[in-house]
Amino acid sequence: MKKLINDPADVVADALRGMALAHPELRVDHENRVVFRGEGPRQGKVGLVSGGGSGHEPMHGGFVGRGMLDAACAGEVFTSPVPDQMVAATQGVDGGAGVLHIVKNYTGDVMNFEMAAELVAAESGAEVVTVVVDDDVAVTDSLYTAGRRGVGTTVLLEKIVGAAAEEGRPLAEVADLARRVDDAGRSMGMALTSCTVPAAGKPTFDLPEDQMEIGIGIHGEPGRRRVPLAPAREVAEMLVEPILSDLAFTGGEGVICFVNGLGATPLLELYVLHAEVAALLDKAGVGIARSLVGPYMTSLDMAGATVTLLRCDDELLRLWDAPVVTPGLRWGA
Amino acid sequence: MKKLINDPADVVADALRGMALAHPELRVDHENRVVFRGEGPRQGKVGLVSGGGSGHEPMHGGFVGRGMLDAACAGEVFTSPVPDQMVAATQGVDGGAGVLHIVKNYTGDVMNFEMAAELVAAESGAEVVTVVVDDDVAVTDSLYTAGRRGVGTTVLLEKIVGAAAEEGRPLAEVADLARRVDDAGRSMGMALTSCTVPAAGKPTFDLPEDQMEIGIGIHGEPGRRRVPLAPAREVAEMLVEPILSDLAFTGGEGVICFVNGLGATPLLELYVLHAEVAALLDKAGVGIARSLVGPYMTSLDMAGATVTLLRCDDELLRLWDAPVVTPGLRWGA
Amino acid sequence: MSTEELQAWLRRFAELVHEHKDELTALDSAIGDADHGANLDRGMTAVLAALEEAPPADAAALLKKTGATLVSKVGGASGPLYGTLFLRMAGADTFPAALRAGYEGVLARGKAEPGDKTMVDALGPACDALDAGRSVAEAAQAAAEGRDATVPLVARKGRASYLGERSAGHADPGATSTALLLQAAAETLS
Amino acid sequence: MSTEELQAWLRRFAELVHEHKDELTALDSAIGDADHGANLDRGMTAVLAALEEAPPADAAALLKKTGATLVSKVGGASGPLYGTLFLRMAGADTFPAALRAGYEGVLARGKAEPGDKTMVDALGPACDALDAGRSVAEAAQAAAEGRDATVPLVARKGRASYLGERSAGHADPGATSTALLLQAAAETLS
Ligand SMILES: Nc1ncnc2c1ncn2[C@@H]1O[C@H](COP(=O)(O)OP(=O)(O)O)[C@@H](O)[C@H]1O
Ligand SMILES: Nc1ncnc2c1ncn2[C@@H]1O[C@H](COP(=O)(O)OP(=O)(O)O)[C@@H](O)[C@H]1O
Ligand SMILES: [Mg+2]
Ligand SMILES: [Mg+2]
Ligand SMILES: [Mg+2]
Ligand SMILES: [Mg+2]
Repeated sequence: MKKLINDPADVVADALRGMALAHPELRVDHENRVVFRGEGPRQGKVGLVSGGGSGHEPMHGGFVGRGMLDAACAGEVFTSPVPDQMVAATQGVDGGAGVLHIVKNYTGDVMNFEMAAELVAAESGAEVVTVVVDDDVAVTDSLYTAGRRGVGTTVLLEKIVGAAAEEGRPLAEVADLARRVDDAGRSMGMALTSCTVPAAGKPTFDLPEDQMEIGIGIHGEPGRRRVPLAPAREVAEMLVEPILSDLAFTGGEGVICFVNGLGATPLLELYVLHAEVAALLDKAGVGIARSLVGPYMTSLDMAGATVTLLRCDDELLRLWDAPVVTPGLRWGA
Repeated sequence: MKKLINDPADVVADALRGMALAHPELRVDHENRVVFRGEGPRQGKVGLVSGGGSGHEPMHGGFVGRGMLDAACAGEVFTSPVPDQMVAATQGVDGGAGVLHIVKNYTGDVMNFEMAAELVAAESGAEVVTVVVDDDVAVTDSLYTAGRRGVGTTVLLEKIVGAAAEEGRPLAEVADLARRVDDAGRSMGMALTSCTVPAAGKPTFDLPEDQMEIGIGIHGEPGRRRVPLAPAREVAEMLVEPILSDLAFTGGEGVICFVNGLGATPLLELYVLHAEVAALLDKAGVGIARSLVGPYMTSLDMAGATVTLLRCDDELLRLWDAPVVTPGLRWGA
Repeated sequence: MSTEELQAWLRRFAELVHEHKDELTALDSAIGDADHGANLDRGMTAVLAALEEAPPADAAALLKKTGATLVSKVGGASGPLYGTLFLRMAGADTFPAALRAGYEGVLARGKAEPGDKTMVDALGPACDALDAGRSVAEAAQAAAEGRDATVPLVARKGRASYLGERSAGHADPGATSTALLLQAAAETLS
Repeated sequence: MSTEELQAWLRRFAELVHEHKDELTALDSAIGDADHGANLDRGMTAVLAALEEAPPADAAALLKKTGATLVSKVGGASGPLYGTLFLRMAGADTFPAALRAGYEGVLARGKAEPGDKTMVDALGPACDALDAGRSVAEAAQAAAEGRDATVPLVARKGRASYLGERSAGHADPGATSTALLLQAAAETLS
């Protein structure tokens, strides 16, 4: 295993130390592994808490800051954080207006956040509302299964909902907005290589030199199917087509088109893919209102990419454009 | 070769299309492969032009914008751009106050920028001053050789000098400042894997599973030595020690500590490395005034990292903190 | 269920998890995210340390401590599920009753049904065996059979469900660790 | 130096570069950045296209066009160096004088000295052979020997210089392509 780490057991703690050093504007609670805004909770503002397994950096810790999250819990690599962390985060961001938990739809994340919310309620703590993100069209949605995974829409949702919370909107409204964003976002991903979980020490799956996986998740879960390598143009089709056939994206104010790198894919290639995605959207009559291209939600050292489309109206775009000051996303301030 | 590209011959053109789509605030001259600020030259402002081979994204095109470069020329992958591109860039940014060429010290880059400057002079074009960045301590510096490579200091220099140009300072002063930054910066890099040049189709060098290269460049040039894999703590030592022994970094206002990913190294690992670098600097009595951690100067899909230290005074820090609005670096505005 | 017996059980379970850590992770690599072995190993190591540090007064306290520690240290799906299992066991007097209560906790927390290709498929048969008056060894046997029966299933819960048809052909990691839990019980509980 | 002869030379050089593209890139992989083959191939393809499009009136125009096209299309170190070589050849009347002028242009542009492990080490010996009145075939032989002589050298110029001692043991890519340039000359110029 080739990684710039020390003991695999220490990778999350070590990375959080590095992150704290790189971003003195944040406050890192190393014991609970929670990244907080440096300035603490603002009275009357809804607190936004997210988190999940580590290995997806900059998500979520890198999205803590003005206009986005108030706190992020870092679990072990690819393992949901534990309820204690979420309780500490919730208490630490409570400004009296309640706290929104933004949870990616994975059994572990959902159950741990659920237990955390129960614990907070048992202590008569902050009012907590939970929103679950489930946007991955690679997964068949059904009442009888765990449902769709939460992937790229999470990043867009945290930004947009973060802007709404910053405006001082009440918890119910912020939560409604979050659900609206989740409803309007769809994603699909692919991998050229597997990732290697540090504690496992070897690639999660073997992928021959001439093959790629379509429909992968962001935890090294293998995809829905394995196909021969193809040019970016065809890869774009394999990602965009299932998204477009899952939701109507035409009309409105266009989409936010998010082409995301999975950790080992250079920006050069993401731009190539973005050009192909844009060409397909153009052909389908879907306008791109905003683009986001880069490694914002990674899967350790996986080479590959995900595409997320979020159908926007004026309000979503205005909130997207609002100032954000985090290590991972920053503009307008 | 596993890459999200179409025909290897088209990779630069395709990526520039994607970049233009992702960043409508920039103006991309696709014929000359030059990325310009959207708003055009400002009268009385020194124009800043850089460029180099592609494959280092976001460098340099991603550093075009307010507070940084005015234009960047994109060469073929790992191949210096040609003089025509540099002439087009120079003419396109000329606001009457002269143009600074920021050139990384590679034979090809130096000669092509030299020919461009000769061409501009022959046409009585803008006054051009050239500054060459040579900061890689892996390379022995000598009058009889090509000298040191230009690596990580380039990013810091473009930011700092960009801020000075934005203030309206005259060309000679801006050029002096650039030389001062180059003198105060030192870098060292390492690779866990080789990169694969698209047109070559296979890794530039073979690196066994249990080995790494120390002292690599950013074009897949093999390093100075090959050593067994080691924990991040020891890797940090191998990078920091040669930097500290090349220049005195103590005193002053501390350093900008830049831990850079080479394209296939996830942010998680860069934070781990940053923590180790910071610990070594602390032990050596070198204060970190600012940190920059991320993939800002890549080498296609190479896994590995470079460390750059820039000795700062008040002025350099003030210019570093000044607003910058580019795809790759953005703050304060 | 004496405190000593339960402690022996947990110690043996921790041992088995540690021995089978790589195997559990390999199973989770095939249809999940390659961390089930690391997760449970981290959790049971923490449990042993916690029990060592402050030996609980009685069986209920011991089970509660175990459950709470797993919830606090494991995360992922297995943290809440194994945690709930032990927390709910604390209320009962006999092992069969305790395991049944734990099982119901797992069902309530995870909302999986038998046949969804989860730990439920090993735990359920073990509870049924005990309730039918069979020995712990027979319950362990039932859990092992339940684990084996997950192999052909298409997962409907947990990460493996994302694979759809491709999840068939592999044993479920959680069912496999649950079989170890029952094996440890067979070796230590009377 | 008739226009036809020179055109044949350039066509043959382009052919040889195309045939040896992967070999040149492999050499550049060992001690450089794996693009020398791609660079020259792109450049010579552009040269042939440019000459096709607007056939130059005379030898000087042809050499100038070739040099200017290489400068505009190649980039890297070889663009300015090969470009300058052809641009400077344009002033001379005979092939030996032209190659010498080109060689001096390369020295002025690149500031390399013989023994630095660059194309200079193949070009210099070829010029010397021609100036000594030897045939173009003998000059090509001298260039090939100069290329071979770069193998043990430690590079002092170009990217290979970054490798220090590790650059020894490999032929220089630019010296190798220059040997092809002279081979093409031997096959096409009288
Ligand atoms: N809803 C559920 N109900 C019961 N067990 C489940 C459920 N979801 C997952 N599991 C069990 O959890 C196991 C995976 O645990 P683990 O790998 O530690 O967590 P994660 O899936 O979060 O990485 C699965 O093999 C399965 O047995
Ligand atoms: N200063 C120099 N003078 C003469 N030739 C040089 C010089 N630097 C490099 N070269 C030649 O250029 C060749 C490399 O060309 P190429 O790979 O196309 O460019 P780059 O090094 O920019 O990638 C080297 O093998 C060497 O022969
Ligand atoms: Mg997990
Ligand atoms: Mg090159
Ligand atoms: Mg798992
Ligand atoms: Mg080269």
